[in-house]
Amino acid sequence: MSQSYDRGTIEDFGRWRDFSAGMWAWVFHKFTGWVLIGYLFTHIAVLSTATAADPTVYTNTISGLEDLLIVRLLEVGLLAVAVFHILNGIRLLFVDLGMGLTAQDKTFYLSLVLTGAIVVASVPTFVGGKL
Amino acid sequence: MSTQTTDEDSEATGQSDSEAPASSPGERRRAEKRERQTEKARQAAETESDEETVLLKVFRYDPEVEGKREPRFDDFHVPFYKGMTVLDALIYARDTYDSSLTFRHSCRQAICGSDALFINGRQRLGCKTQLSDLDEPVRIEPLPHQDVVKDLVVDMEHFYDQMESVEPYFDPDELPSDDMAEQRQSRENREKIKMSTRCIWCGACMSSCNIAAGDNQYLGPAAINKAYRFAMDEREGDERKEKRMEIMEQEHGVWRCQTQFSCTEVCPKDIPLTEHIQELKREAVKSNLKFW
Amino acid sequence: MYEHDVLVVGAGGAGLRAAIAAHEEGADVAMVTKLHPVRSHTGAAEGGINAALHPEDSWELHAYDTMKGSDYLGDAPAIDTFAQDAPEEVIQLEHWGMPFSREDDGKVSQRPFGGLSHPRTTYAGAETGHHLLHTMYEQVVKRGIEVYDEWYVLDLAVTDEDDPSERECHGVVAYDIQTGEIEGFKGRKGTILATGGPGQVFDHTTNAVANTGDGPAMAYRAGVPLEDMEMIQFHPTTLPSTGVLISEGVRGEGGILYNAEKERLMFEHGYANNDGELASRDVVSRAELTEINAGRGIEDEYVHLDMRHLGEERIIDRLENILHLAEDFEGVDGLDEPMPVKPGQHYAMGGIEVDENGESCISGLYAAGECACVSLHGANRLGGNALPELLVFGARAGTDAAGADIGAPEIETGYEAKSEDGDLDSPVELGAVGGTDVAADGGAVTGAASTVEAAVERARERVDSLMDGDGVNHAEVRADIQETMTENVNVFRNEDGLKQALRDIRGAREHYQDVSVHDPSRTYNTDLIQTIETRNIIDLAEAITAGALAREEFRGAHWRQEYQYRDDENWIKHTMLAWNDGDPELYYKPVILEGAEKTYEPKERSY
Amino acid sequence: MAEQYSSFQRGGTRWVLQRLTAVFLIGVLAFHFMLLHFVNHAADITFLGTQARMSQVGYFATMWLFLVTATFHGVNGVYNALINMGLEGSRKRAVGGVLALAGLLLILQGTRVAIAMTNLL
Ligand SMILES: Cc1cc2nc3c(=O)[nH]c(=O)nc-3n(C[C@H](O)[C@H](O)[C@H](O)COP(=O)(O)OP(=O)(O)OC[C@H]3O[C@@H](n4cnc5c(N)ncnc54)[C@H](O)[C@@H]3O)c2cc1C
Ligand code: HEM
Ligand code: SF4
Ligand code: F3S
Ligand code: FES
Repeated sequence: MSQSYDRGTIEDFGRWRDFSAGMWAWVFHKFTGWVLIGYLFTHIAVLSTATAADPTVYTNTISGLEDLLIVRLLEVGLLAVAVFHILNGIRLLFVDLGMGLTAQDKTFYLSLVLTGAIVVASVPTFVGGKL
Repeated sequence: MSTQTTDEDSEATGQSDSEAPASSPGERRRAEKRERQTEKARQAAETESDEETVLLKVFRYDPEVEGKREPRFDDFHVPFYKGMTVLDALIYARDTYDSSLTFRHSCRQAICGSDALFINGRQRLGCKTQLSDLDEPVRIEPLPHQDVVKDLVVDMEHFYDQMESVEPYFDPDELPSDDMAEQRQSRENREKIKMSTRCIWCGACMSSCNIAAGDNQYLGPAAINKAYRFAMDEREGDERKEKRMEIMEQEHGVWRCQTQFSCTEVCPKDIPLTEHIQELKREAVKSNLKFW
Repeated sequence: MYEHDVLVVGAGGAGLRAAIAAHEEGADVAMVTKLHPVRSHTGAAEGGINAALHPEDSWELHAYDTMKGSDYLGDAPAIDTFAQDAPEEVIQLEHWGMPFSREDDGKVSQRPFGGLSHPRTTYAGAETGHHLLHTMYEQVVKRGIEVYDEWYVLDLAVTDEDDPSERECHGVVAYDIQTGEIEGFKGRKGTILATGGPGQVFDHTTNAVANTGDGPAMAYRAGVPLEDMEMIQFHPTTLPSTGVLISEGVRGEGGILYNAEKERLMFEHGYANNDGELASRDVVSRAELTEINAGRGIEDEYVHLDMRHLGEERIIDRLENILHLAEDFEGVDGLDEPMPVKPGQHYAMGGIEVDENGESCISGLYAAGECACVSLHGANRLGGNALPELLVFGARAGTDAAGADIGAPEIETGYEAKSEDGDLDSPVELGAVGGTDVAADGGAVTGAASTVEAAVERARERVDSLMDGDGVNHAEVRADIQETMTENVNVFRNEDGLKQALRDIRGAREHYQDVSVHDPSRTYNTDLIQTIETRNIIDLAEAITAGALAREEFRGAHWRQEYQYRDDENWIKHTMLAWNDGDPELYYKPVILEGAEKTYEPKERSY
Repeated sequence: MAEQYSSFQRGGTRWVLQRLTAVFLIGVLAFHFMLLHFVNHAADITFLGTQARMSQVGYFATMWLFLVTATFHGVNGVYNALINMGLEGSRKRAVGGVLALAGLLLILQGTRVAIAMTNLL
């Protein structure tokens, strides 16, 4: 509420500590969604090299990027973001169908745990291979 | 844990400059009075020093009163007894230490919905919250995301406006022709709307919802639940239901809900708000599919 | 100054019903209420609404039960009107969408209740009052009736003729709690008081903190007599620590009372051999206290109410909120253990004297609901009879105030109705400290607007002087009153105690001369509001105690140690107390036992 | 897409589409990740490989739909998030317009890229 009396630090900070599971899920979903759409734009930009006359530009750009450790790490991050967004997205789809509402907090924690597990399991594939 | 004084230190730091020279006679009087109260409390503390007390940290603000214009927290040490609620503690603090401590309350039994407060980081009814269930110190603030009128009192006008904007009244397509005949309602249908009819307009849900905080026009969980109560009541008939759905489907209606569940979690009447909102979303989609 | 045709002070069940009725007569209605309507204490009612809906039931039976329940202190015209109109009102509520509990065929359910010869209590779970209040507020919203919420009515604007019956009420003065503004409200056609019960006179009560009896106190000081104030109902089943009510519905469904020796006390000690737990409230309350005083109470304080044998399904279906109440306010799980209960102040049968149309002796001043006394409940109210009263007499007051003709009343009001002077053996002077406390304008002004303006002026002065001093905190005074009332004017009363109470009240009244408000703010100053309420509490406490001392018999809720019998010879009459400009006067008026169909014969009230 | 963002809108069309695209995306996104990180290691991507895949009509169609749904889903999601923060009136229309335009451009460019990846031209 914009015209709220400004309760200063009381209102601005400190509230997040009081967030409950559903609110965190919302925050994370939002964050991951934004990262994903941001990535989509970047991704298309990178892939645009394919429109160059010389096909090696595309190949070189991709492998050039993949040669950087930072890019591979970022990709792991992307995976984490995507996996969480997917799992929580599935959770939300169930919520929309009115299923499992009473377990909404548990399914959120489950999404987190699963995301963690999948990401850890994928690290070798993502980071591994010749740089 | 043996004193019952209003904690002078924290009060002094909270309002150090405004406290110093008591300018008007009124203020001097109040300063003296505070002194007397502290003295009284100190004496009480001496005689019953083995008694258990609870520390309350209470949000204070008054737009008119010197020294309270800057929001601050006051400390109150309140003697504890088994079964004491947050409201009991506030009443004790007000009647014993500071009669200007302001909060709404009336029924003391979770039915009037006046005393929804932000207690230890959560919206709760003061009268329905046992002190023994809380960690100390007990931090008591007015409901977040609402204008503070004074101390713990917030402006409920916006909440009432939202409640009333969903046409919250029974309005059947038709009534029995016989004046003395009741409309029939199945037990199942009554059961279906039962939870939704329990709302006491406390505003806890609305205050807990981040979406309502961001979008002032969002109807909010309580108003949507109110609409649900009528839309699902079989006595009203299909025509009315359709009109109700139109209200629900507007831009700032059900679609704004992002299923944060905090409304459901804080509702003192255990109304499954998120469930009701979601059901209305599906209803809306279903009724629109017909035209596709 | 705000102006409307009809002003309704208070937005509980009675106020809302009155506003709707007046609105339906085409009047421009406004409600002025210190709490937002849905916060009114009507919302706390649990058990139900009595109305003879069943084909086998009849309004005559309902009237008969009510008269018997009143211990023959109810007025037949009021009782008959009530029983006749109640079914229609309940159906009306249903048409407004009230979510009543239902039978298999979809009809409204009815359950048995204490003192009723037929199961005629309609209900909505165990939260009937909540639904009634919200259903009616919804209708008020639908009709767009103006509501001034969080406006505290300070005083009535009444002209100042010597004889109260010649006075006229032109409106009220109210204080906007949010801003501190004091304004006049002119009621062109009528002003209806619907301010609810005076429970805060006692400290162990089922009433809300806002139930301070403002309406009766204001009307009293304006010259309307208070009727049967000694008749205070104590509810037998309230939770010991808070006073929160455990509905009679529990006993209606079959809940049983046990003492510490696990005896079913109502039968085993012969308090009510036929009806047992369902005997009327006064009987059960006294039974419990007698057990407790005889040392058969649990922890010397309470008895047990057990509903476990009803089975979880039935309890959850019909009494679910009782489980929550016991859990939240007493920490007891009603499915697992019996609930501790003891008697607590619950309801005031007496109040502002009005006729069946809701009008008092001051023309234009009406009252309805718990603050009024049409004399429907007499010496004892039956469970489930207050909510229909709000509907029936709320509607009648609203309709009449709006100017519609609903017939001339049979009940007389004011001094004209006096049959006998009273003589009170009070140990102290009653009424205002230092002689007179003139309610109105001293006869100086005439005309509606100037009456209201003069009242506003007086209110402003009063508030200023309260805000100005540096005196005692009203909370001390209030606590003193509550203490002595609970100690001396409780279920069991005797002369010494009552006199002591009068002395204590006098002391408190003198003490009150020194109160002042310590919060200097005009914004949401609850300190100020409560200080003013405390004055009302003092006036009512005194009226209750004076009535109790005057009535030398045992009738209904009023038990006197010295007079252990109902004295029909001398006491089938109402105790009336008139403020008399600060020098209260006691007198009596006859009870009307001739009803529309028959004359009621006082019978022994056995259950 | 522009009229989807008109100021008043009844019915939860965008809401349903957000869910439907989500369901679709679960499948394709998983497939996409699998194919390009596990089956074919990301570092080993070459234009020829891409071209081979993209020249299959089914794969091309899937990827193009992936692009469109993901764009709708993402842009609509961002739009929603912004209205949730209480965007109103002309600011809201402006944001809607910019987002719609961005989405459109993304799809256009994406389509150009996709076509360039095939051996059709
Ligand atoms: C716990 C409990 C359970 C009950 N259960 C039943 C039951 O099952 N069946 C039954 O028939 N009866 C029951 N009763 C009795 C019945 O509920 C009450 O008698 C009835 O609700 C009173 O309604 P009312 O409209 O007169 O007053 P209330 O509902 O108390 O309303 C009073 C109104 O007056 C306003 N007001 C007061 N003072 C002022 C002022 N100075 N200025 C402005 N506004 C003012 C308040 O804001 C409020 O809106 C129960 C009572 C209690 C306490
Ligand atoms: C793969 C499966 C995906 C699923 C199941 C999914 C699910 C969802 C759901 C259900 C929402 C709506 C949340 C709400 O309105 O309450 C959402 C929001 C969103 N999604 Fe996805 N999504 C997926 C993929 C993507 C992709 C690929 C992108 C990026 C292009 C994306 C970007 C977004 C954005 C930006 C939001 C809005 C977030 C916000 O509220 O701020 N999503 N997603
Ligand atoms: S829905 Fe629950 S939390 Fe919200 S106002 Fe109603 S009772 Fe309070
Ligand atoms: S907290 Fe808000 S987002 Fe929805 S589920 Fe409740 S209304
Ligand atoms: S005081 Fe009424 S809800 Fe808490």
